[in-house]
Amino acid sequence: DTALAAVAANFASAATELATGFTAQTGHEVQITTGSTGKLYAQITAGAPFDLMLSADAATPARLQAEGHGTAAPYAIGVLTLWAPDMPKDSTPRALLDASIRHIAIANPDLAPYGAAAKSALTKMRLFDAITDKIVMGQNIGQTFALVQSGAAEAGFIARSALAGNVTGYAWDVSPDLYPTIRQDAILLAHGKDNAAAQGFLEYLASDAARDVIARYGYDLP
Amino acid sequence: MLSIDIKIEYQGFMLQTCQTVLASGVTALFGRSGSGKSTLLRVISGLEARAKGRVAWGDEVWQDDSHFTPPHKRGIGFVFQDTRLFPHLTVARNLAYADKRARGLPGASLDDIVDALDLGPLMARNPATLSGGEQSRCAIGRALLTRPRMLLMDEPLAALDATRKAEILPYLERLRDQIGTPILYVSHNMAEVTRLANHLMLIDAGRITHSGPLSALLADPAAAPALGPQEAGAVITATLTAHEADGLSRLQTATAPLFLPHIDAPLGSRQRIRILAQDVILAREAPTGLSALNILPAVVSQISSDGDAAVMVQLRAGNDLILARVTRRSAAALGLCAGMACFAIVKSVSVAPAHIGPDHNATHQ
Amino acid sequence: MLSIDIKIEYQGFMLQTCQTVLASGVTALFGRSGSGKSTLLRVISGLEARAKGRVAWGDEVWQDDSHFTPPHKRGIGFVFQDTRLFPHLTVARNLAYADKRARGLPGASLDDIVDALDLGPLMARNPATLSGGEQSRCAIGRALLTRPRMLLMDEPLAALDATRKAEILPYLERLRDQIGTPILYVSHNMAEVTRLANHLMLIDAGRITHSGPLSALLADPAAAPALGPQEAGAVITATLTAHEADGLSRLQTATAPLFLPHIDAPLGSRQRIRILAQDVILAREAPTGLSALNILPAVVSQISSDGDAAVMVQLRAGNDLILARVTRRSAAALGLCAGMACFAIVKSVSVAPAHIGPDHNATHQ
Amino acid sequence: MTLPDLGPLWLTLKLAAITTVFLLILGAPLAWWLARTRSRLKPLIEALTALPLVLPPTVLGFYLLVLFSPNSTFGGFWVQVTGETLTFSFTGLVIASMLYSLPFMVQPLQSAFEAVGRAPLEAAMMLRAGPLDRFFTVAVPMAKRGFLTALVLSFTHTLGEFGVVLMVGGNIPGKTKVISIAIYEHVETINYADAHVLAAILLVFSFATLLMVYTLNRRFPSGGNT
Amino acid sequence: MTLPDLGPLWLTLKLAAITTVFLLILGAPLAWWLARTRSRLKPLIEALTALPLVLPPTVLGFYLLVLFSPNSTFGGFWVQVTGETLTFSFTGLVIASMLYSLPFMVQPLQSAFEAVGRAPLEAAMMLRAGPLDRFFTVAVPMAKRGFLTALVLSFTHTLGEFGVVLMVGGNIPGKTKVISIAIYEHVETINYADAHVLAAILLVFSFATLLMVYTLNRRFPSGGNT
Ligand SMILES: Nc1ncnc2c1ncn2[C@@H]1O[C@H](COP(=O)(O)OP(=O)(O)OP(=O)(O)O)[C@@H](O)[C@H]1O
Ligand SMILES: Nc1ncnc2c1ncn2[C@@H]1O[C@H](COP(=O)(O)OP(=O)(O)OP(=O)(O)O)[C@@H](O)[C@H]1O
Ligand code: MOO
Ligand SMILES: [Mg+2]
Ligand SMILES: [Mg+2]
Repeated sequence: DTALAAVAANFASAATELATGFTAQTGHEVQITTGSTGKLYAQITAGAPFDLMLSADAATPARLQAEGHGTAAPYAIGVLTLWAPDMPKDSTPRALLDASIRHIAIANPDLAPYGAAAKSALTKMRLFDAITDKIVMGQNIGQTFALVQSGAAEAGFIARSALAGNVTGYAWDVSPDLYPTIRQDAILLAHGKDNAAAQGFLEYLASDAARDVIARYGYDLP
Repeated sequence: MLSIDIKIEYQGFMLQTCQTVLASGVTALFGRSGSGKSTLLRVISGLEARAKGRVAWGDEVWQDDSHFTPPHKRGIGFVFQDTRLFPHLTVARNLAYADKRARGLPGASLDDIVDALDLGPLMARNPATLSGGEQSRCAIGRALLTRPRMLLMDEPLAALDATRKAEILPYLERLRDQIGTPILYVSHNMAEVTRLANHLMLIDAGRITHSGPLSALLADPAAAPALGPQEAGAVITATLTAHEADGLSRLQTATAPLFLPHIDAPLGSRQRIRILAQDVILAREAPTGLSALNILPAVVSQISSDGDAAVMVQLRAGNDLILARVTRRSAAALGLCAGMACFAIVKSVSVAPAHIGPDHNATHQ
Repeated sequence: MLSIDIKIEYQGFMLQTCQTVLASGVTALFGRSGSGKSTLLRVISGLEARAKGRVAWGDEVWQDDSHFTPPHKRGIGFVFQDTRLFPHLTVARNLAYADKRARGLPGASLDDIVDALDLGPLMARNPATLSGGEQSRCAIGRALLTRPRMLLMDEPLAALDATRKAEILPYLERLRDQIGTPILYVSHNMAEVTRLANHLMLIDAGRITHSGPLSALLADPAAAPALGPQEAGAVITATLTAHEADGLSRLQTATAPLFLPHIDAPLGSRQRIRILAQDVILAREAPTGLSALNILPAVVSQISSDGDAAVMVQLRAGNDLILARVTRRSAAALGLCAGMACFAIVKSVSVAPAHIGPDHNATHQ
Repeated sequence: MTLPDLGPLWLTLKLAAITTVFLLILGAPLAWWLARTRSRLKPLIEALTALPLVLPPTVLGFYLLVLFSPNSTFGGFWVQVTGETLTFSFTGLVIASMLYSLPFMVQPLQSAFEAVGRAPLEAAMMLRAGPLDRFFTVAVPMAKRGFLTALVLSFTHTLGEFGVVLMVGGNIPGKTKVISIAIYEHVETINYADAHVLAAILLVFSFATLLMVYTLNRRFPSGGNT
Repeated sequence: MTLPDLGPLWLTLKLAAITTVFLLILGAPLAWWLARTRSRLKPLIEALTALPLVLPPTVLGFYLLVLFSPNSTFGGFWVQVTGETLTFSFTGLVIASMLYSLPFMVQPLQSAFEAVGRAPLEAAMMLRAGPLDRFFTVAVPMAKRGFLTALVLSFTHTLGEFGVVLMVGGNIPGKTKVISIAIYEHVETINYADAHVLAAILLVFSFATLLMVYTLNRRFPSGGNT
């Protein structure tokens, strides 16, 4: 069988690798389509032929579940990282107050769980009010990464998954108690309820092989 | 053939034609600038949708209260005052545009027309690079190639020099005579008009003031003011009887021979000759020792005033009417009065070639 | 004033003017369609960037190898053959366009020009709604309002009827005489040309073939073929000596009086009169009993052939040269030869009003 | 470095080409009508024509998604008639792209048709050319530059746009995943190397095409009122 | 139902207006030059002018972000000269929007200028009008319809587009958060009611404006070669 998976943009690279492994193991195919979670939701509601969804949050799958799709289950936990490429490796979050940091990129808290997480962490660190004027927003975690990586923003809260190892400067995994857990849930959609590949892929996500890949991409595991 | 009964109004100008009928042959439309000549042509072609009334071509109603034949179905050829060559097509393709859409209709071939109007050297050119006169010639050729049932020409030769005109006029004459296409011809140039037209229509401020056979109107002293004093003059017909050794041609009028510079036409053909009123000298006795060869015995039929200093004298020479414009003083000195016999002296060469043409009323009827 | 030494080549056409000098006053540019008249005007104005050579206005070099004065700085007024009114402006604003950019320069006021060309009723109109002749008048007005140092006119009156022409010509004459603006005037109409111009320039296939004072060229039998047989004819000057009771005006030439229809000019003024070669009749003896009033004693100065059937006879009447075109047969019958005394008979009214005008060489020098 | 999947490029070209052609077929008559009508509806329709531009593409896409969805009257009707859904199908993409690029086709054409004016069309009438004939042999060639502008704007805009397409098409590989989405995706998923390669391919290809079009246009001018 | 925050609407109008005005100032001379030049560079520049359209807006935004960033030569230079960064500033938005909407300004204008032809400009020359004078008094009014098209396309396109703006502007409320982003956000967060209201406001406002523009254009035609 072939399944069409709607995958939140932040997980797209990992999902592609997982799909390859899955195909090697089972012979089933999984095609990946990516987009923001909100857009994917709108499309699913409009009858998109998606068989399963890997969301960037837990709320959307819950909503879908309530609307009669399958059962939501977590597949990864996002890790929020504060990154400032031009700061020394041994800086602290208070460096955000430094005048050399003119812009701090976060994902839009209204749109992306990483954004809400960043806002929460800043608030808890009592930095938020001091740096409100420095905040610039990406619509999702990919754009937020681009803002920092291009040098346009000197620092930003991004997904650890985006850094993928090649770190320069100061990178700090924000302590998990500073923000609500970024639980990313997967759900089998009504369109895929008879699709063996879709069901198989959801099961595969819980396998050890898959968990290795997910961890390698910078996520914590549920 | 064409009857027009139409009204169209612009701010400050109204064209109104009551029961105007255009005969076959060539009708010259003559009138001052702004008198409504172009508008009349546009109304006839159906280009003025605002015109109200009736236009009919024989039995075929082109326009009335309930019906409107669109311009492209009227079979009219139109030479616009501003030529309107297609700027995106070469001359050759402008001509082909008309030619292609008139396939199968009787009329001159593309080659004929290219020859007649000497368009050959211009074929590959873009209209924008043509001189004013060259554009006119192409526009004429293009209109002819639609093989129209009727041809409307709006000052088609105005941009041309006398020599070019002299080359093109014979072609229009052939069209008139051989194909019999009726032509409505707007011109400010009476020489062209008299050469081509057999009917004359005078228009003033949107109204047709005079309309009738050319020779009658030209010899009508009443129409002279409308034509302008320089243009008044009768048209007479004569038979070409001899080509003489010294290059003159001899024409026989109703009363006397006329000698004109060589006319390239077959002996026996009928020719129309325009004699401007101002070119005629009157004498009581047949003069001698004059370089003028043409002396026609005539009888004064009418004398009417023509401005302060001149009178217009209408003479009858056999069946022909001749107009002479002479000063009051001369008229008094000669004691001119209606019924008096006298001699009309016409300088042979004062009859311009453009004023001579085959008499189509004779050859084409 | 203006010297032109320029070459421009199109595919199949080359305009080349060697040491051509345009004098002040009005120069008529006369030539066949496609001979390069419009091109010459464009070269002078600087609109043809491809033209190579030199154009100079007095000491001011407009164009040579190293320098090029752009057209808008030459102070030239241009009446285009295709009028080129701005379609996005009303007539009033078309005129104002020129007027505004020539503020402070000497010349006629907007009101003067609107009056002279009778543009009042057209002021609020869009050019697209004007008749052909109305467009011409506006274009002339607009060019005049630039108060040019020199005026180039490309067949400005071709779309106008005789009456309109007769209204506009006096205005151009005033411009010539009172303001002294040099004019280069393209026309196919010799009547306009002779009335306005004091110089004549004949162009053929891109080359200036004749150039000189109008009266000399018109009386030059050698130039006659270039002008066309209908157009040849001398221009003589005469003094207006009397307005007679019967409406005629009396003009004194070098040798004899001429009687013409009333001329509206002050007594004593010098007038230029064109006598077409074809309107002159020759007689060996002074004729009597003729309606022609004007009989000038003259001496034959030259006889040249003019086509198969006619000869061109140049006569000297005092200081004036007169041309007469007579048939070979008449010439033979009269026994014409150089040096012979004879009489030139001119019908008074055959001198068209358009051929009479104040002699600006006398009034303006 | 391996070449990224070029499937989306062909799909994009197909979409842009089909959209542009259909838009031309639809837009040229509309522009022609607008250029010549004296109807009082004209400004209304002109304003409507420009309106698709005002909404953000994703948002327009969202509304189209709602409209096209089989749950809606229109979408349901479409499914009944054709047996296929408009959403997540190539057909749906074409319709959505057409709507979004409509102003780029209609407006330049209308302005070019207006510049042609009545005179040459009257001349064509008097040469026996009927309405369609006049349109194709006079109006279209004289408005050539307007067509060039309209085609270039419509085509490139369809090439580059992805908001509408993403929403309506659902980004399904081989079916509705066009190159703009692919590049977008690479950027969003921080796969910059692939994004650069694809963007470079798209740019070079487009530039070469545009350069050819404009060079040809220059070499074979169709007269024009100089 | 409460009215959503209208701040982004004013910001958007300001951005669209400023972008359009600057684009006009820059695009009109460029279009004029393109319409009249005989340079061999012409097709090259024409092709370049159309190129911004080819890239997806977000991707173009991404590259502009890289270009504008203070780390880049250009961005660094800008900071040195002006003391401000181009990124996350209104100035940066304007420049980015201008680049992205450039084709919509230049192409319709160029095609309108070409339709004017040489004849009326020659006439103006002979009425003592210098180059600038001719441009403003002849070329511009005769190309009026092209200006209308160019302005409407540029303005509405700037209203609606947000991909570029989002990347370069960083979506800062009150500073770079334009209305299109706001609507987009509502759609993304499944807050459809607010999205509908904002979209309706934008549509109604734009429609009213466009209708007025087109009605006025109809009522006061500037002659034109009928
Ligand atoms: N669309 C229009 N709106 C207003 N007036 C018009 C319109 N078209 C023509 N006219 C007027 O109608 C009159 C007749 O115009 P028309 O073009 O028929 O004249 P014409 O006899 O052909 O003159 P010309 O010899 O100068 O070409 C003119 O006074 C002209 O100004
Ligand atoms: N751009 C061009 N390319 C090629 N040939 C041209 C171009 N412009 C003019 N010509 C040719 O040059 C010649 C002279 O043209 P010009 O317009 O000067 O003639 P003209 O004397 O004004 O004629 P007319 O009395 O018919 O207006 C014509 O044969 C014309 O075809
Ligand atoms: O993957 Mo997201 O929903 O764009 O942050
Ligand atoms: Mg007319
Ligand atoms: Mg000319």
